[in-house]
Amino acid sequence: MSLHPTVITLPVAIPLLLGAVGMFLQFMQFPRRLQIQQTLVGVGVLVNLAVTVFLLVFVLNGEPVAYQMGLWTPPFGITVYLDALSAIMLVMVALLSVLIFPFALATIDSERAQLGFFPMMLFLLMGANGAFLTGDLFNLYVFYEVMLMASFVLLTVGGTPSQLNGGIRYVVLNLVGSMMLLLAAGVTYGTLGTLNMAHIAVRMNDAPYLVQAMIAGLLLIAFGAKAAVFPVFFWLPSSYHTPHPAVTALFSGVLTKVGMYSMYRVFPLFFPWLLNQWQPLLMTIAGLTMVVGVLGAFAQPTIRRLLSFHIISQIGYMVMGLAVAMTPNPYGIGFGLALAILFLVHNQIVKTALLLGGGAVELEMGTGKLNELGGLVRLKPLQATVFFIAAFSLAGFPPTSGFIGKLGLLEVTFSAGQWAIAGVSVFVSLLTTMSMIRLWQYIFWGKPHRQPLTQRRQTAPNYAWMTVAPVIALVALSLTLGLVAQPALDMVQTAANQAIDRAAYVKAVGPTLTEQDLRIAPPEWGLTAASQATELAGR
Amino acid sequence: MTAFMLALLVGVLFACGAYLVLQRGQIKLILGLGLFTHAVNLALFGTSALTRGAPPIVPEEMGGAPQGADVLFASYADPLPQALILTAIVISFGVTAFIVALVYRRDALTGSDLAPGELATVVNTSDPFAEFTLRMKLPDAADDYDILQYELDEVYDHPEAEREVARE
Amino acid sequence: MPALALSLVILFVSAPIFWLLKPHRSLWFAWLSALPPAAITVWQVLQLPTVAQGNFIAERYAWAPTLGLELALRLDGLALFFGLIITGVGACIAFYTAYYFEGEPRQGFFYLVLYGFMASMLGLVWADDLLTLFIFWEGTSITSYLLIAFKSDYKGATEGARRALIVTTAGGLAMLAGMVLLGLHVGSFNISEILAAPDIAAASITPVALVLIFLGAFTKSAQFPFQFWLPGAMAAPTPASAYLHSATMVKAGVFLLARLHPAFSELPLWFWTLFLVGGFTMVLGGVSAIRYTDMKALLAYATVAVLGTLVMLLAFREKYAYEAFVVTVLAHALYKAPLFLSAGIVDHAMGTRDLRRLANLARAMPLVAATVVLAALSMSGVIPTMGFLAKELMLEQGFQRLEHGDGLVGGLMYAASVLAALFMVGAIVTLAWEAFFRRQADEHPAHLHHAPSPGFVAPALLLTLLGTVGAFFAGAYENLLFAPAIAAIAGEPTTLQLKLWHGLTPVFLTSLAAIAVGVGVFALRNRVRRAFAAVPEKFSSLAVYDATIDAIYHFAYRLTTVIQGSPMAPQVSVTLLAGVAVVVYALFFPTARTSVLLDSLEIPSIAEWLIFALAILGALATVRARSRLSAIISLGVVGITVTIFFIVFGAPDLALTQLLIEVLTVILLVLVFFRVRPDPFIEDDRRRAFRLFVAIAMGFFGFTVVMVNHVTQIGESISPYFLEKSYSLGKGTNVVNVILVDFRGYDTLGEITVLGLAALGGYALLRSPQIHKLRRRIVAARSAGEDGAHPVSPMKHEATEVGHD
Amino acid sequence: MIEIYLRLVDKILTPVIFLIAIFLFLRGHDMPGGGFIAGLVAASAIELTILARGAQATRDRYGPWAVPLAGAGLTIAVGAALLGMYNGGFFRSIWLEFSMAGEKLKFGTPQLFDLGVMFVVVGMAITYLLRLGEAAEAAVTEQTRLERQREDRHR
Repeated sequence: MSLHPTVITLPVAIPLLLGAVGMFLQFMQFPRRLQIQQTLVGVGVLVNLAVTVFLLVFVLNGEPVAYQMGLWTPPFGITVYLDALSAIMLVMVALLSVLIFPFALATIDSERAQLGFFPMMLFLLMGANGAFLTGDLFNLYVFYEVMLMASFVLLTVGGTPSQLNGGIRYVVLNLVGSMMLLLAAGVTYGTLGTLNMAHIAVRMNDAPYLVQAMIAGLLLIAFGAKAAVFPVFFWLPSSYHTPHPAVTALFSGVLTKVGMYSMYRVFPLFFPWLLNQWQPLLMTIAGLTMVVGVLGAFAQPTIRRLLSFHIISQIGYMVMGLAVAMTPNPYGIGFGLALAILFLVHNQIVKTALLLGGGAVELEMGTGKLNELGGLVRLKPLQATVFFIAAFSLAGFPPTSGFIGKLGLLEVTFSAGQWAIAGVSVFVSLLTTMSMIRLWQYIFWGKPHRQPLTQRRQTAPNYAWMTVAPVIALVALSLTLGLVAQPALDMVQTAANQAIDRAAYVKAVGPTLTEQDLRIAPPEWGLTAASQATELAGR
Repeated sequence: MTAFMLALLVGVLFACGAYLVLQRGQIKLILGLGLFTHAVNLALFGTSALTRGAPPIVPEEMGGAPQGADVLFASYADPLPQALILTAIVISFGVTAFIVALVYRRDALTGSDLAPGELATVVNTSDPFAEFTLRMKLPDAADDYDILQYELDEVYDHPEAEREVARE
Repeated sequence: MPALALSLVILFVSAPIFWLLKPHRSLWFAWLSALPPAAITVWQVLQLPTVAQGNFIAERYAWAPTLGLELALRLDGLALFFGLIITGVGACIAFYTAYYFEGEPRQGFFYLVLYGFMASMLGLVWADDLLTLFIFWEGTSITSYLLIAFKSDYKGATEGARRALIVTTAGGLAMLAGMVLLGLHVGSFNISEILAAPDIAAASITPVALVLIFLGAFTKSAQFPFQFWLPGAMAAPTPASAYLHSATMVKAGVFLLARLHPAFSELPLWFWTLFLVGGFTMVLGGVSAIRYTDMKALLAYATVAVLGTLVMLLAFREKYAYEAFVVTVLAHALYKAPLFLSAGIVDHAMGTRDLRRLANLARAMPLVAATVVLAALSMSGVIPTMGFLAKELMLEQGFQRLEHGDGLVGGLMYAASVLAALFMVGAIVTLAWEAFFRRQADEHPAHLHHAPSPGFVAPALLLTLLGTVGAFFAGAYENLLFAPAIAAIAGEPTTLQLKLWHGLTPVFLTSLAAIAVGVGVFALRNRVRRAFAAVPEKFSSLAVYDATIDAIYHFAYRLTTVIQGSPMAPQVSVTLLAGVAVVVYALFFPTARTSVLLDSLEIPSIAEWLIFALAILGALATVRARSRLSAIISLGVVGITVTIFFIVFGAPDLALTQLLIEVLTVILLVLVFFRVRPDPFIEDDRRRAFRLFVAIAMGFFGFTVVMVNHVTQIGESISPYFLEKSYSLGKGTNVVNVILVDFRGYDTLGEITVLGLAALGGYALLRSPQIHKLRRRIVAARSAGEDGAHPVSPMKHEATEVGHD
Repeated sequence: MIEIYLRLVDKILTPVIFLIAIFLFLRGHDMPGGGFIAGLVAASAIELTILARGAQATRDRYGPWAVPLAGAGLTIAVGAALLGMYNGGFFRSIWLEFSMAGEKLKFGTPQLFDLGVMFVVVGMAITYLLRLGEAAEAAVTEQTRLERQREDRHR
């Protein structure tokens, strides 16, 4: 089976084109523009899902695909690169957008809808997809900015004071993070003379440690700020609880995960040896992120504030997986990364389910304050059931995806000899359980304190189904991932192997690159993942 | 030497930007971010050798000249950082404009007929520009979700308000 | 035929089916509900002869082989023994439930969770894989959580459920870690393989793993100091208490220890931990049972005592201990479940189960009274019940130790057993007497709502009869039922011969004496109760647990306030300082060329010096400016100098763009800033030093980044390509523009998307009529809040209400 | 008085600036200029009108076609990139060259793309300038309303 490589640009092109049309309509004051926009977005997310699923299937069966924008010769033009890792991310984000769309359709108030909420969803999607696909460092910065700008607008649309306050923090802290990314790209160009990731990977071998450390450190800050790791996560809890619940759900599934994806992409590719060398640092970051996040959740009085802190806590697990990615262990090199990816996918599913479920509660009850809620299990048995499963999936109970992720990470960190972080992760898992129980009991058990808002206008005729069905689907997915774990594990293992296989990346991006083009003979070429392991052990 | 001066300039811009950003106040924040932008752009400009004059406009007859690309590179300014900076400048402009709008709206909503002390109860998520004390109470009150959200719905779900929005 | 998996599937599937059938409609569902567990019981009974010959049934299903995760089931003697109790008692409980929840609409839900629990429990004891065991283990935790909080709007129930889940999950997670350690060491999670692994007991990892696994077992089996969750769990409906919290789930920990017994019991760590913890728990539970007037609480503490006994017995590697263990497990299931069920019947009929309000029930419900008396006899260890057999064997174990010169262990064990036993006798006699036989209640006597029907009592009576009369026929099944189980615990085949009557041995006499003294305790019960009431609350492990949880919440609140409650400035400076830290770190690794700071580029001209100076002055002026206008103008000056800089160094496109954008930015700022509140001017700002520090650090950061760029060049730039191919391939002579729209047009596409989004965002934010309308709303909301319509709750209140878990 | 001068300047200068913008755009591929710069120049022309006539009047004059330019430009730019698919892939340029009266003329998708860029820049800048200008005007109205209220209360 062959495929014209330009197809891999479609996940960017489709949302962008439809979004641009939606934006045009937005400014045109076209009658019935809202309906047209909604149709556009509906079509957009569905087509995007179809395309990304197709791409994932294709990539899993074959080699990574690279496309050169404008067909320029590799290190000069912008490369777009698709492998299993990026395809998994694409599919996940596409899936989440498909599921959040009906929720948004049902719950979004007319004000926000009128102000261009729906096209903005497509732009967020486009920004994330672009970041997943790009093979160029500066281009990564550009797509980060696209994603951020879309999220700025989504965050502030509606413009209540709390949104604005959270929005300012969000904007400023993220801008500073982006600045670091831009500087990293600048330093890379200034010292290595190139921006193409494959090319950087080749040249990074010969860079002095000074340059490597600087680029790696700046990238770590930039991606860390996006992924909300300790100590640069402040923007997340300040802002995630302020916008419309659909927006929060969308953010949790997309934004921080792009930051994590970038780490998974860039670190094994540019400086795999640093993953070992900086392991204590990464472990410390991971542990503190977990602990501080979950303790933050303990102190929160409302549903979405609490869940926001859990996002941070779970990011810690993903960093933990990355930190052991290059540590030799019985499961094979890169297994930590595979599990980190699995955990990421699990987290996207479950966290979105929780935020949608909790968001629906907030919308229906008119408050997210835990001590004003209660007794909903009688009122909303179905919502309660799915929320329960999602909550315990987040806490890592079998047989959900959370258990597989937790168990796998535990096994791989133990087998890599990282006892301390494994212990912390187990402890945090307990704290997560406590926190989830607290959330669950405050919302669904006890005596009801107030009645649902009856006068609230429900914008869609089948409001109930449109809010619950996405959560059901996500929970079913989490259970499926847990019960049918092996295919998922195989998939993430493929993804991780491709992500750490630098030679394959370079080969896929630049089959026509001659050594003269690359200027420096790449010593890494021809190395397989296994032989990298022995080499790394030596470093 | 010029590079040294450039580095010094970038350093000063960063320092001033940081000083402004860390000050309490929304206007200083924007000005500080503006200085950051200049600093980053100049830093990007410093990634290539500084060439006086000689803008990268290569006449037709020079393109693909036999003397080779390296000679061209020596005689013209490096075009790639320029393109990158141009992109960065425009992105920064978009972001700055957005922040300006954000600050404006925030100020208009919570502005002049409320004293700053009263603000705390209305705008009850912690104010990003609050006093620089580390021991602030976390959420002075819980979310204003139920107060403001439904106020908002009430305002905007009103048919006449909708018409108003649509008319704009 | 995959019989084991099929059995589990039957239970799992019948759960939702039963729920959908709405079983509260008719009592006939009692029979139907007992059917699945009864069928599995029968099947298991049929397997007894096969298993007794040392055969076993094993099934393995791959799940996630990469992680070593599989569903491995194995029916050996121990699994069968426990399995029979689970399904046998389960069938009785299912039958009983239909009567207990007669007409209750949520009966179906109860069955749903009950079957789910039953399947998990069965899977747990059948598991032949540590991870499989853990999965079912967590299954029992979750289902028990739901069962305890069945009355979810009753605070006691939800609190008890939460406590139970937190404690068992904490232990479970520790256990998981221990299991993973063990499994990684052996290279397999399969229990048979781990037990068969050579030198596993001597491995360096074993002590750590064992302690972690102990934590799991002890929390689940309510051993000291984790016993406090069990009485709280009595908020569950009685069928659940009887089933989970006496007959089955709490024995999961004991079961796990029995499972691992063959491999690890030779370790001193094993012996002493189990002996001491089990022994202490036994005494603690036994002694404190009598203090409670709630029938279920009393029984719960008696259960704690038995669980302690079982753990203590597992410390030994001797025959009597094994025998005592298996007999105690069975006997306990057969007398404690009926006692609970009877308590439930009393509760159901009288509306209370508080002993102080009950009296003389034997007349109203003779069948229940008979059940209780029989069960109490077994529990007290009166000959000829199974309880007697159990106690006899245990004392025999202690006596053997004494005889063989191990005075410390034997004596301790003997004394502890006797102490626990006599108090338990006192407690159970109290329960039977006060509720059923005395004439007068202490206070507010309860009245009979309606007498229990025979069907309601039947399951309890059946179990009791098995536990009393069954002892006579022990010879008929001891080698079918007990011996294979003992073989699994001991790790070697065995036969046994149980005798009800040993003659007047010292052990028998001790046992008699204990009963006699126990009756004495019963006589003094009120004094004992008063003595207990004098013990301060804060010594209980429950108080310790609550204090721990409170401390965690308090710490979390403090930490979060410091970390997240701060304004934006320190948060920004964290990111900035992180960048500085990176640069500083990198500078610790100088390269050969780093020392060449001032390279050969020619000296700047006067004009360039001026540009630099002007830019620096402009930047400083922006910081120092007193008025907003001058600040904006200063920023503009910086922009203009940057523009000139671009012109000088050959970037006309940049210069033009920069200039125009500078103009537009200034216009935007001017348009906005004169209607925005001015920034407060703080005269005495104590954070100034910190700001200055961050600023200087950032200056260093910027300087270094540029210098590093300048002095380190690894590879040649890709730029010449653009200069060369701009015209021939890009059809344009302005290389920058060609790069923007062609070579790197994709970047530009992203960039204009950002601009478009900014337009949309500005459009959304800046609709003035809405702003003013909303503002009026906010002011109104605020004044309403002052009137108390929207009370803005202070955080102090939040902390006590929400944070206090 | 100042306003009259401004209007005069606006009347004369605005068309000139627009012409300059078009000129800058057209030569952008070969000489300094191009979509960004042309867009920004055009935006400053409109800003001049705002200064001279007020935001509301400017919206009446340019609004209906200037504001949607952001969306339209983005659509054009994506379209231009997508056209490349015809020639082998996303963003692949297509050039049409022919000579007319001795001059070599060339049209290509990069130029179309550049046009999109220009439109987006104009649309974005105009949105902000008009919005903020209007907001300023509305704030003045609101201020007078409040003052009138206060005066009423005093009486």
